[in-house]
Amino acid sequence: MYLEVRDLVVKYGNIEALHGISFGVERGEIVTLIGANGAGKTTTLHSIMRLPPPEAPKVVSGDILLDGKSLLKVPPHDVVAKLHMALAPEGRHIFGNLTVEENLELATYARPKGSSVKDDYDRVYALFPRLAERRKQRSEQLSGGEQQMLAVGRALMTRCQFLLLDEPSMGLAPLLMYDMFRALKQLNAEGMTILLIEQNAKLALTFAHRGYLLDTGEIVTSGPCAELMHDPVVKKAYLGG
Amino acid sequence: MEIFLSTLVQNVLNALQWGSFYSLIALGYCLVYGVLQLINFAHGDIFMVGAYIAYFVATLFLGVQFGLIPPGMPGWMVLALAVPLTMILTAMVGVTLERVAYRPLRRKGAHRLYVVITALMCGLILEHANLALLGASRRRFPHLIEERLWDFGFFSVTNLKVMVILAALLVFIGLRLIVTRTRIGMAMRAISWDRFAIPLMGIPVDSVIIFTFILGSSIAGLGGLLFAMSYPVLEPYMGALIGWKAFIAAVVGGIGSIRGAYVGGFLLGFVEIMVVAIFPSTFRDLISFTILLMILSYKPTGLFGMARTTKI
Amino acid sequence: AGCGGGGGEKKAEELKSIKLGFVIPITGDIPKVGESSRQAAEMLREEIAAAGGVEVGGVKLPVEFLYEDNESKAESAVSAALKLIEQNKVLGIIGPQASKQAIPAGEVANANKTPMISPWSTNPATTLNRPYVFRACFLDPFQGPVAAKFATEEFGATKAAVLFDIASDYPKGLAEYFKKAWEDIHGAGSVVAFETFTTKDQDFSAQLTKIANTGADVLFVPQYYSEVALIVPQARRAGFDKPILGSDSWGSAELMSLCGDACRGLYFTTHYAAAGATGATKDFIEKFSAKYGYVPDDVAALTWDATRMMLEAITATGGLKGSLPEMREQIRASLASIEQFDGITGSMRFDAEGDPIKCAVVVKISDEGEFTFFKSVCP
Amino acid sequence: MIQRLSVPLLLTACLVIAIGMVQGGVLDGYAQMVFMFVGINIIMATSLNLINGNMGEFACGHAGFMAVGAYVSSVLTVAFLTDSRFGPAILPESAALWFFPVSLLAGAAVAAVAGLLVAFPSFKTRGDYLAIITIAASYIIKSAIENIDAVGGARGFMGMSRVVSAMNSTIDLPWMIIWTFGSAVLCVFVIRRYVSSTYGKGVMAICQDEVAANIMSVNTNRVKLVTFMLSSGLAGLAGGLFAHAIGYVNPGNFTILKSTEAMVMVYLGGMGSLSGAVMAAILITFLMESLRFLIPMLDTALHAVYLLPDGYELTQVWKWVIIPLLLILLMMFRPEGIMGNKEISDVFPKLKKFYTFK
Amino acid sequence: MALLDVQNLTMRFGGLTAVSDFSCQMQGGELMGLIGPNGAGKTTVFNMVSGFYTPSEGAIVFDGTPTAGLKPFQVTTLGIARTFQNIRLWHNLSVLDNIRIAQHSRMGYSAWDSFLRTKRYMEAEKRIDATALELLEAMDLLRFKDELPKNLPYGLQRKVEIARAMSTKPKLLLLDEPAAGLSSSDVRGLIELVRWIHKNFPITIWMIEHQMTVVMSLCQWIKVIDFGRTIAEGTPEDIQANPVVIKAYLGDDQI
Ligand SMILES: Nc1ncnc2c1ncn2[C@@H]1O[C@H](COP(=O)(O)OP(=O)(O)OP(=O)(O)O)[C@@H](O)[C@H]1O
Ligand SMILES: Nc1ncnc2c1ncn2[C@@H]1O[C@H](COP(=O)(O)OP(=O)(O)OP(=O)(O)O)[C@@H](O)[C@H]1O
Ligand SMILES: [Mg+2]
Ligand SMILES: [Mg+2]
Repeated sequence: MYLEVRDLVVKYGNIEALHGISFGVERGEIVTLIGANGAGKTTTLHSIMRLPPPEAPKVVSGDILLDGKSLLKVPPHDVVAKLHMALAPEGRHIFGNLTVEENLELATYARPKGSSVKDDYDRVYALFPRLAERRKQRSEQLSGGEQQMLAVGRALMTRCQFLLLDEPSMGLAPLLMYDMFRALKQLNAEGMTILLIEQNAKLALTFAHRGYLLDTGEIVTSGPCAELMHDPVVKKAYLGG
Repeated sequence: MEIFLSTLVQNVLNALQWGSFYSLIALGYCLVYGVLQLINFAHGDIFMVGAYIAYFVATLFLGVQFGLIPPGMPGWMVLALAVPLTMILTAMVGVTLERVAYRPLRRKGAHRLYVVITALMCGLILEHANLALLGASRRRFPHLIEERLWDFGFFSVTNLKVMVILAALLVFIGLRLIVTRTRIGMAMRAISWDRFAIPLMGIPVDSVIIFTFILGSSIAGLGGLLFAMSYPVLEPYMGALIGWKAFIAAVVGGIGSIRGAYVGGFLLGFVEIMVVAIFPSTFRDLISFTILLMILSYKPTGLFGMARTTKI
Repeated sequence: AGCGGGGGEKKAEELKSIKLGFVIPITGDIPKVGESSRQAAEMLREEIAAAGGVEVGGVKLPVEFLYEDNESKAESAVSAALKLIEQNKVLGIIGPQASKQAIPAGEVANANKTPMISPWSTNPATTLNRPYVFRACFLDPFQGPVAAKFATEEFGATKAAVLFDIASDYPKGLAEYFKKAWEDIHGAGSVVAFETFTTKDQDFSAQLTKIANTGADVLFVPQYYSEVALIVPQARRAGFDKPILGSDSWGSAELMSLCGDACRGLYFTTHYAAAGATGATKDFIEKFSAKYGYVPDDVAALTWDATRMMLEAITATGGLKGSLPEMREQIRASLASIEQFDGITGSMRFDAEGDPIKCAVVVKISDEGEFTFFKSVCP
Repeated sequence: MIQRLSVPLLLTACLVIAIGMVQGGVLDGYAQMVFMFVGINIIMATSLNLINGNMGEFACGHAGFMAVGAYVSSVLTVAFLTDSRFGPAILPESAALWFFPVSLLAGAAVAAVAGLLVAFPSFKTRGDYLAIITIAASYIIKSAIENIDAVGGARGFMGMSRVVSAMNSTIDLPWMIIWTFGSAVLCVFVIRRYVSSTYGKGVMAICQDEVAANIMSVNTNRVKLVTFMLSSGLAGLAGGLFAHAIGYVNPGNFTILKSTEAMVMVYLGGMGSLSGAVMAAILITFLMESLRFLIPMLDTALHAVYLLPDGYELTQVWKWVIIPLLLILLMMFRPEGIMGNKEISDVFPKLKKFYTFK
Repeated sequence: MALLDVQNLTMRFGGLTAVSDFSCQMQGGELMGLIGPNGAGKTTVFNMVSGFYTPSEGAIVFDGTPTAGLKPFQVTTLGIARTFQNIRLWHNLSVLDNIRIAQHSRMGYSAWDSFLRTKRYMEAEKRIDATALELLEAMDLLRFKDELPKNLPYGLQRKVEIARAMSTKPKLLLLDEPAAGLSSSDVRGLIELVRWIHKNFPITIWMIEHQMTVVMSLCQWIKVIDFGRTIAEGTPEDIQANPVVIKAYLGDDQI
């Protein structure tokens, strides 16, 4: 297992948000977590990245392993800088007082400036031409969708091997959304591992290899997407079947 | 006419010197604010501590205190030693405050204004601890460089004035480069907007913050040293008022903007001096603060402050 | 008063010690004033203790001094005074020093019928219509003219400039009385510059540049020595090379250590001259310097005098009897009836308001930086 | 029934007891003064809380409005009731009884008008920029008073104590205690009513999202105007009481230090919590006074255990090291203030059964 | 007379033109959609209509009153309410208070009334409470009236925001991406809710949405804009078939 989550229990203050979930992601895989609002998907990702307090949820018990090594000891910025994981967070969290370009450059903080960075810019701008147009604009003024593009683009800039996406399609126009997913497929083919959270279950299940269904802090079903597609529970609740 | 002109030039020079001090302190405020949205009210007192540190360093090397070092070291050499030492030691004070007082609160997710109040309290502690430990007698800062007065016919400047003005300018340029050109500067700006996402960029938040405090406090230290040289009477409360004024200057310039802090400092200096020069000095505060109030009502985010346009 | 009523219980009591309260600015704008007062008082206490106490009605009683901080805030001064009066049941109060606190505190002391002596408050209002409140220093209305007269005679000056702190009432009052006196001598408009700043300012270049351009013959600076140490050098730098004249608030040894050479050769009016002093004054200064390592400033000297005055008055009662309020009344009476008190700041008598009538001394700062007696001016 | 009457009854009881204790000489002048300071600080804290707590602004110039109220009411009482620099008394002594409260209100009213100095800029300016405007405003007021020689300028203004004694001599009751108590209660009630009304809730809406508030039909400017005027008006009321309690005012009483005192109380109590502000005001006032007693004790104690060298005495200087230290520690333990943004009734829901506070 | 008459709106931000020459009319009672690629200018249009931005050019007339120069709260008082692309509830005020406050325009008492608890005040507050509770009841949010919005799941927050907009008693309701971030089940709920509102209130609804299921199943008429220009409009069927729209916006859902 590349990433392995072992019966993870997570609390916000004294509210328990995750009641011991376990799942894993293989190298080069695309895995998706689906579930209703408030199921605990974002919480799961935040626990994996272990963002600094007070925002971060508290991991009470259980363990998170990357290549068999526990993440719980590693400070979050090293998770990104040294272990090459990246998260495009829910709610975008772009740096509104920086320009689009600066936002992207910041994501390369841990790396020396150089040609590799240049390539990354090209890749992101190719994926989201709109950002190229807005390059010099203060990013707080971007439209909702543009901000979403920036959030995803920023995650890509970190040269990550493991990408975690929290509702990347939120607020994106259909056309662009499909383009983005195609691009992600491409990256995955090049060897990037992806853990995807997506409200649009149908889309997610067509996109990913395997899926987990999360409900109020518990994993109820899991399996290859092809199967989940036909799972009655999933059908009823999430595919509008 | 002649008189008037010379007075004017003289006052401009005075304003430049006085403004430089406001700027130096305002820059410190602005740095910390720009990163943490924290009005570090202790800054004025860190400035005071800086002055005292400078005093002890100077007297130590001049050999008039502690007797560790034999007298006779030339003033300029003492100064050359005092500048870096003062900056380092003052930086330590600033960082200590951050570590023991501010960070714990941040970790607990306290509202920023609680950190501001804590800063205020820290300021009080610095002042009165000084008062309690060193006693109420004021200290005289020794002469390090003998003052040279260059007379240009209808006006004159001292080498000290020039030194102060240059120092402020250099500090300003340096900071501006750091904040706008370097990645860490970019990170500093980013933190102020959204601390949550910083680690996601692989940036260690705390070390960036520490770096900020080192910068800010060491500048305060430098300011303290220069101030002590220009106004050589040290007392525990010397930082309080000038601190508040500098904060005002920073905000009028547009809080968070380096340029704003620098210009704001001089603006305040000019307003204060010129008002005295033109109007009866009795009305100084009345007039100068009215001017500031009007500036802010006219430009609600200060001179260079970026209006935070809410995009909905 | 706002806090009338209360007061000590009526039963007569045996007096075990003489308790005096000090309301002094230990923190706040002028901590040095508080420190000096305290040091002077402590020195006196130890002296008395060594002498076995103060003699009252045949018995020697130990003295007990209580120091309260007034943070140089009016409200704090009031509650401090009340605490001393009500809780500690002191016989009398020394202080507060600055008029800002002395006026309200005096109100309280008077309302609670407790004798109070302010060593340093020069504002007439402090003692006005207050039988229980006295002071040890002369008032602005006296010192102002003295300075004006001196400057006229000594420097033959006709045009004067004044620089003072408008937000602080001692300098403001003095400056205004000086202006008035000066214009009485030289006619209206003879005060060519009347410049101000506000407390805690450190840069006066603008004001001084202005003054230098008015061509005044003398500059009167009724400021605290710490400010003087900044003002005088800046004045010279601004190109003002005429004499600078000061007031009693210059009278601190620290002036020289702070101001350095710039202040040599200047004059100021005060209560006493340290250098060349004689008798009681001399050995007070020597003792003080020996104990605390610096020459006492006027606050110290005045506090010393005020306290001794209070104690002498107590002795003079020839034995305190009855309840606390009665004792306080007796002390007031004997204070009011003092004919002549020979303090180290000169000998003084008291007028109806409880203000001293004493001579002022003009001090010249010698080139060795000593405060030498120059001449003395009596009312 | 109990629910409706409990609070008024309790309050009147308190007042009666207090008066009784004063008349009986149980409460000496010092204690009375401390209680008056408590009352005054309660008014200052709660009124500032309206701006810094509920509206989430950062006003640091509250003392300025206090000064306005102090001077206006003092000048009125002194001019009308006593022979003063303004000429002979216009009203008889006995009039003090009714004229004093009137002058308090007058002071409050003028202070409220002075509040416009901040209110109007607040339409366009927010946050730390507004903070500066408040500071500027208070400096302007202070400096203006210093320049008015009719009220003594920097030398201060006095004569209020004669007004107070006039009241006492007419009917012998501790009038200052009564009025301070009354004003504090009034202040708390008014604020409580304001913030619990839909009108006043607009303030919280502005605090949390001004844009949304405006778009959701809240007339933000009007709400701000009213709130600032209310707050500064109450500060003026406090000022009037302060002036008469001490019997002397001086522009130097109303510096930024005074403002920060009020600020500290607000944040210690918890932003937006009325009961918190009240508690903090009481706590801090008592803390400040109690140190007069505690420090000497501490000194003897430390000497007893040889923690301090014999030569050294722990003086009042340490007061201002100890107080901030305590406050910092308090905030470490409760980073949201004593009460957070809750009220007592939220913390102890059971209490609701026994009282309504409206 | 048209309820909403928007004439040649143009919005420029420094260099870039977010909206150019946008016009549209609403008679009242419609349920209209506004779609377009990201950054096309949809939200900007809403911002101008709701009075948050003042258009660089063009005029907006609502119910016979030109809204030029009106402050947002005045526009809302006229009868235009909106929700936001990113939820903007007052997160530390209870749901009930959120609904109450949105009735400021119909409060009808002064600050003095609130200090003195006059009759006027009492009645007003009663009325406000009644309206609020009624609305919550009807939208089946009554259970959460004392909750803080920030503690509610995302789906409910969206719902509360709509309720808040409704409590201003609007004639025109603007919904900016109401379905964004909703899980499939919640999306279905939302569709029902909008239908219900449209049926039970005398109201016109105009919505921005990227989820075609929502737009196509709800809207009677759809406007498509790109780079601030109207590139197409028509019934859902036309739009889905329109090659321009497909090329610029819809794309083909192959991954
Ligand atoms: N900061 C927080 N404090 C307290 N509770 C929280 C916090 N964040 C989330 N929760 C609670 O934890 C649970 C899981 O929230 P989470 O955001 O992980 O759900 P989600 O699946 O991401 O929902 P969505 O699809 O809306 O993003 C929810 O019940 C939520 O109320
Ligand atoms: N205040 C502003 N300053 C500068 N540019 C702005 C501002 N507001 C919007 N823009 C620009 O105007 C364009 C339109 O923005 P708008 O938010 O209307 O897009 P949108 O149609 O809502 O897109 P989305 O579907 O992603 O929300 C965007 O490119 C944005 O960058
Ligand atoms: Mg989520
Ligand atoms: Mg939008």
